[in-house]
Amino acid sequence: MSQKHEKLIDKKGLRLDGRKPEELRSVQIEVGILPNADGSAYIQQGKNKILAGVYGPRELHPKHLALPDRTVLRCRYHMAPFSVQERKSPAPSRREIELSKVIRESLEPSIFLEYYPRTGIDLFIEVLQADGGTRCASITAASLALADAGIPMQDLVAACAAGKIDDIVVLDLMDTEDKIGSADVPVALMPNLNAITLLQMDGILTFEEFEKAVNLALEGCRKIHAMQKEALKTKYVNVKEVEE
Amino acid sequence: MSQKHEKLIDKKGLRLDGRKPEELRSVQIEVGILPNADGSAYIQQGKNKILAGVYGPRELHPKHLALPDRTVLRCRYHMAPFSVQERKSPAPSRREIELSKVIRESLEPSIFLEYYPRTGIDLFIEVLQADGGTRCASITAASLALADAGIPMQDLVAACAAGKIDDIVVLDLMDTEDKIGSADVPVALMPNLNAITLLQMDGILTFEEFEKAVNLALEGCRKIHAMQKEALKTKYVNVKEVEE
Amino acid sequence: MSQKHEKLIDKKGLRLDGRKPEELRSVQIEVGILPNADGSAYIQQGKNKILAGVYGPRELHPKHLALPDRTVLRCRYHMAPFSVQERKSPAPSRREIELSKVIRESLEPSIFLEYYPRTGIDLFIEVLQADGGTRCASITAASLALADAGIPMQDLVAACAAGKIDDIVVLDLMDTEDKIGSADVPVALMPNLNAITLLQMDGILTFEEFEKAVNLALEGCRKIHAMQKEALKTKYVNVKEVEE
Amino acid sequence: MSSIIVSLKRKQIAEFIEKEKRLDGRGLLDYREIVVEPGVIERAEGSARVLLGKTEVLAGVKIGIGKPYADTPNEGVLTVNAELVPLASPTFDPGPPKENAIELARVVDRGIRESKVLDFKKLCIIPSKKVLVVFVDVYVLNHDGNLIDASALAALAALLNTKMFNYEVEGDEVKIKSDLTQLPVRKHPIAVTFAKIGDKLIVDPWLEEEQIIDARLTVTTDDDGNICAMQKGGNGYFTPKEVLKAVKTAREKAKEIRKKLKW
Amino acid sequence: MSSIIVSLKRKQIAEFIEKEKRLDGRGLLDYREIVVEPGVIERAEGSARVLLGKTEVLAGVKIGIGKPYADTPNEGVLTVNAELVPLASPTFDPGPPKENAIELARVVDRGIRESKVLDFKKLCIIPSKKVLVVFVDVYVLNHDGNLIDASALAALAALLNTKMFNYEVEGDEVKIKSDLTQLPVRKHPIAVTFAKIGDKLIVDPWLEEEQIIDARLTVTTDDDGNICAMQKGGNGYFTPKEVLKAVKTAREKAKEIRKKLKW
Amino acid sequence: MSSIIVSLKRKQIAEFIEKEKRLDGRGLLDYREIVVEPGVIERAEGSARVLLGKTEVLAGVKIGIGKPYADTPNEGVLTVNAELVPLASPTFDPGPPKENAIELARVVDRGIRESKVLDFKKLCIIPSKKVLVVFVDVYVLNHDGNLIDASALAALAALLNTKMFNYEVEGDEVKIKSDLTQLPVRKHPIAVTFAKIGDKLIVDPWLEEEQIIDARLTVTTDDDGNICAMQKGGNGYFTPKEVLKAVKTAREKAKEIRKKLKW
Repeated sequence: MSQKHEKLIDKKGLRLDGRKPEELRSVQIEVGILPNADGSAYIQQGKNKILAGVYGPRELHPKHLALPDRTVLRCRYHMAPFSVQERKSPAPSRREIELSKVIRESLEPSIFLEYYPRTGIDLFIEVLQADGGTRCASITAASLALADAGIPMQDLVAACAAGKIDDIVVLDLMDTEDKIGSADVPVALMPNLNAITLLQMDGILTFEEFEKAVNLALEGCRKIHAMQKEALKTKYVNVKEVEE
Repeated sequence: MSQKHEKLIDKKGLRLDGRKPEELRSVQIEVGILPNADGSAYIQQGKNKILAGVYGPRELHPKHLALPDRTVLRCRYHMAPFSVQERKSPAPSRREIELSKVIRESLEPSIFLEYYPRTGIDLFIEVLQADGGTRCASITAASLALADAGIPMQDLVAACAAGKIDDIVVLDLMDTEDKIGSADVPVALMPNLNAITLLQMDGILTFEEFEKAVNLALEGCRKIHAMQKEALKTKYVNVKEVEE
Repeated sequence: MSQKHEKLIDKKGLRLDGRKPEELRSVQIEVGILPNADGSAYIQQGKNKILAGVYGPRELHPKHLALPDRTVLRCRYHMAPFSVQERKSPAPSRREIELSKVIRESLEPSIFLEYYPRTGIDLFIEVLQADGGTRCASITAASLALADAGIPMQDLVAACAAGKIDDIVVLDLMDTEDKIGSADVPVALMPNLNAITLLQMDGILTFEEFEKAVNLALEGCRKIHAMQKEALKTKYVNVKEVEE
Repeated sequence: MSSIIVSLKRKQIAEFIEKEKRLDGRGLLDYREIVVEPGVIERAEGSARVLLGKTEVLAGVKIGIGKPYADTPNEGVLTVNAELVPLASPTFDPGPPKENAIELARVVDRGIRESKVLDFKKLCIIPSKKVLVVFVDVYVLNHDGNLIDASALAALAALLNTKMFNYEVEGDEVKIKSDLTQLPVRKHPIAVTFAKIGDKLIVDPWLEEEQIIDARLTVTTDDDGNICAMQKGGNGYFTPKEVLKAVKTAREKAKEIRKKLKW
Repeated sequence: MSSIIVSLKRKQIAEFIEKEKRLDGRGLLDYREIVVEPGVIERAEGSARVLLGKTEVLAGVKIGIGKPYADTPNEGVLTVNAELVPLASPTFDPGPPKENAIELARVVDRGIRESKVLDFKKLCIIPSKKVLVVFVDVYVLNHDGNLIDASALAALAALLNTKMFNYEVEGDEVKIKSDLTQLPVRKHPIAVTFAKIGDKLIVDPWLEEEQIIDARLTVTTDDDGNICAMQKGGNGYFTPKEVLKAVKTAREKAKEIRKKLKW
Repeated sequence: MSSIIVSLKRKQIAEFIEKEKRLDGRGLLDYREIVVEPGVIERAEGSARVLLGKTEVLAGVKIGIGKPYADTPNEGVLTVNAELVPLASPTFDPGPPKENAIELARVVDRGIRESKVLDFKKLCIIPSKKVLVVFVDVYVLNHDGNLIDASALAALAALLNTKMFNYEVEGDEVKIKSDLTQLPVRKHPIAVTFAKIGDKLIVDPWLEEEQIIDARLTVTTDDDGNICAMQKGGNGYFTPKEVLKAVKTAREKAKEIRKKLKW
């Protein structure tokens, strides 16, 4: 993160988009929107627009990757070429490969992997528009897509970042704050187990700032978790209504 | 196609190489010229020089591509680095990948694919020199190579393009005409079945021009079909003479 | 090799690093230094620093590469990005692919390949610092790594180059001599069988110069062969001492 | 799909079509419902989402500055790329575009290029040195058949939705200005795809039909009813008569579809 | 490894760790012996070899001249690459870096970048045109666990060992001078990796432990005890309390390890 | 080939060769019939087709303008590429060149480069900026053994057949002129390949022989009988005596083959 001297918080203590430091961006979630996928979810968080789709559990190709005692979760986090300012090549970047890994590892603790030995679950995440915090929003959507596919899980995984801008610890950084700010701490949480399944950090934070940031991010995760459950319920109720 | 203002047809109605609008370029065809391939053919059409070789029906690698009820035809259309004005990288371009597909699909209707289940036929086309209309000349040669390999077929596939230059519909565009002209309509035909197996078009044509172009191209295909049969006969007769 | 006019041999007949024409660079060899590999060796020859590691005989992946009557030796010669003046991309270059092949073929004659049918031996060579003659030093180290892995062999393969600089035939060219000199003849030898298993040459040599260069290189190989045996003995004796 | 299921399905669909009916209730020459939604990706210079029944395609336009091709030093560059995004179908794999995606991109590209939608000369900044590069990325989000028509329509709608930066040239430097201008789009080529089942032609085949058809033919026509691109696919064939009938029908269908581009 | 062996090993190691012991005799928060050897590759601008028990990592620094990124025209470029060299482990394959190597490189990169080890502004030669490019190549030569800590330490030691060429700028040309100058390194970020086994945290897991752990957490802290990078890995989780405990411990461990960089 | 067939064939060929005979009737040191046909690809700057028995190789030369290598700013660039075109043999696969093709290209390249066929200094246009790039593409059309000798001969013949454009330099711009000039070729290096079967050396092994030989040795010599490139291949070996005998024979054979280049 480069530190340019631009004001990210105004005199009233509000951020560039009018939010208070501890406020989430507006979040819309929809579950089950892709007809072909076994499970899917769409999230808008600020200007982030992200689609997650799940296929499986199904036979794994190539077969030698299958495991005798558990299913194999594969995850691809991918950005559309038009999702960012400068057109991005569709070939996966090193960043996308790393994020695919940490997202997968943030979701694995939530899944009863041993229920489907010798199979695979493919999770595909497409960032259609990026606005900072895409890995967290991706996890939030992906966990719902897994649930929508009927994969048995301990809890939904909700994710949210906190960070530091203009010397203040704030929640849910948007793109400009992420780029100009001085630290970013993305966190994923299974609230029922108080289990942190993703934790990364870059920038510079004192111990006290870090503690504050983590706690703020966890709070954000819990709010998003509530929205996840709401989105699932909406789909479930709608389906029931349609069926009745 | 870019429209530069250069004359492609002179006052006598003749084209840059002296042809009349409805005239084919000179065509030479030889069958069975590659010692190792199971079947092969070589075509010169104008300055096009194209070699087609067939291996198969044979075991498919990798095996999981094999089909229980038919053979799998694979086709690679490839241009030699020295075949065009600026040296071409030998890695397959997107154009080469598309042409490999449409050439394959122009030949599949002619083959009794179900005769050889669980096998594969590999068709390799090498453009040694390109002068416009390489996809059509490739199909003409490839169909002969398949016949030379003894693959049972409904009919030979003959191909030829028509197009529009200087507002006139003409047959068998050469490179300059293709680049400067205003439309190109490559067509492949099995004359016995009156079956069009390749049809592409780019440029701008009215319905009437298009109809004229297709009919002209079909006429060209029929002429080329006659040459194909002649070339096969030549080889067959020569072989018989040698054997006697 | 480009011929720039720089003096490589001074008035006393000594080379840039003080060596006489027929003198080897200083060589240090260590066997068995990689804990994980089944066999390994490290060589310093002048400023060359090269590591060779062997895994196998072991099951081959992919399996279809396995042979019913012999083991398959695979070899990767690779240069570290920081081993040369300008940073080298870690992707294998055409030069590295060729050297991997000729190194493999220089070692195969020494191995009783038929002892381990359906298996594979993987030989990995990493040039950590390059100073001319890396292929020869790699062979010297690789042969020891194979021996250290307990692969049964007819003889150790020792390698050394000779070449021509300032019109004089010299032994064991270092980087500058290789680049400015006028010929390089790398040779690998199994001394017990008087068998040349690697021979390449580039530059320009008369027949007499070539004969002299080969003989000089063979002499170098024999000296290096003695050092190889010494290095093996050192390890063996040390191990025995430790065990007692 | 196993070959037995394919042949059963083939039989069923063919019987329906013999009676001029389709499994989903459409007539042979009816399109599924078409929805065009422009401007869905604010960060792109232009974008549009197209629904063709359950087939969903998103197209995004980005504009950059690059070098012209050596043989057209005075013209901007158009690059069309298509991704068969793996969440769109159980049959799509991640990885570099394979022949289906490449053919799709090239057919969409030719429809735009040959009909002269863009005036490439106007996209030149400094001849031989700097030109505008128009990237059209076609993103298939759900595959329920007839990707070509949906993709061509999404690409065109995205171009119609495109606002590009203005710029000034100072010597060899290009200064981007903050105001935007509409990308000039001169034509509205529409791709209409036919499938042949037995001796019948249908338009807009959906997935179930695509799996059993013999051949398809895409005809792209412009506002004046001229033909500007065609592409035959599949391992079957068409008779000359069928081709001409398809071209005539394509011009009619294109007129209907073109109306979806008014917003 | 077969799943039966894994679960037996898991049981054995977990039982030991329950008693605050480890198979190799260390305490839970003890590192293996650390050896840092700078300057092992004379041809590189900087280099260092790190031994962490039997884990061996070599890092080399090369400095070149290249173009800056468009969004930071006044800053030099840092490129960190990691190779899991196939001779280092029977589980490493030749071929382009896969996700483990890429994650390793990016974690090492962030530790250096975020702690502001280098002043990128000072690596600019001609804004927007020419900057210094610092390549750090991490080469894993033997894998016995905890590659992140060993690699981060080797990379930092190599940077501390780096001497770069001086240069003069004449117009748009850069003239390399023959004398060398120390690459200025401002901070000493140290990565400390924890593993969770059952409800215990251990530091510096070795290979046997890594194969059975639930999750790992790397905490990188700078000379002032500030946190500058973190990375959770593995398919398990940490509680918030464990995270805070790990961060505190990391700062202590980092102080010890940082002493190895004095030579 | 199955190992049983190989060993039977090996036995048969070895018995023949023991009696100084070969399956195709040649003597041990006889080449197959050689045909060199220059100028077969009019569109290339130079080209030649070589038949060596049933082995057929086409070489094409293209000349472009590019950048020199940093360490030879005053010299043009030679790039030799070889394609084992899949129609040439059932054992060739499509895809990027593998080790056999790469070795072939590099041996052909060294033969040309080391014997100083081209004066690279004369191929420099503007030092450090623009030089001529000579692409030699070797295209194997039928593989019946001894690709190296056929390819080296085809590459040399194509260079002898090459006519390149003239040009003028104005400032930093290069203007291509319409007239052509012969590419100056100074030497005629000829590759002669030996195979070892048992304790016999043969030249120009054909496919059946290649499949069972122990080792091969290619010796490239120039017009003056100097040696300019060598390459041993295969998993067998040569004695020093065999090597010297091969070199002597290669010089004789090269003289014969060189005559095929007069046209």
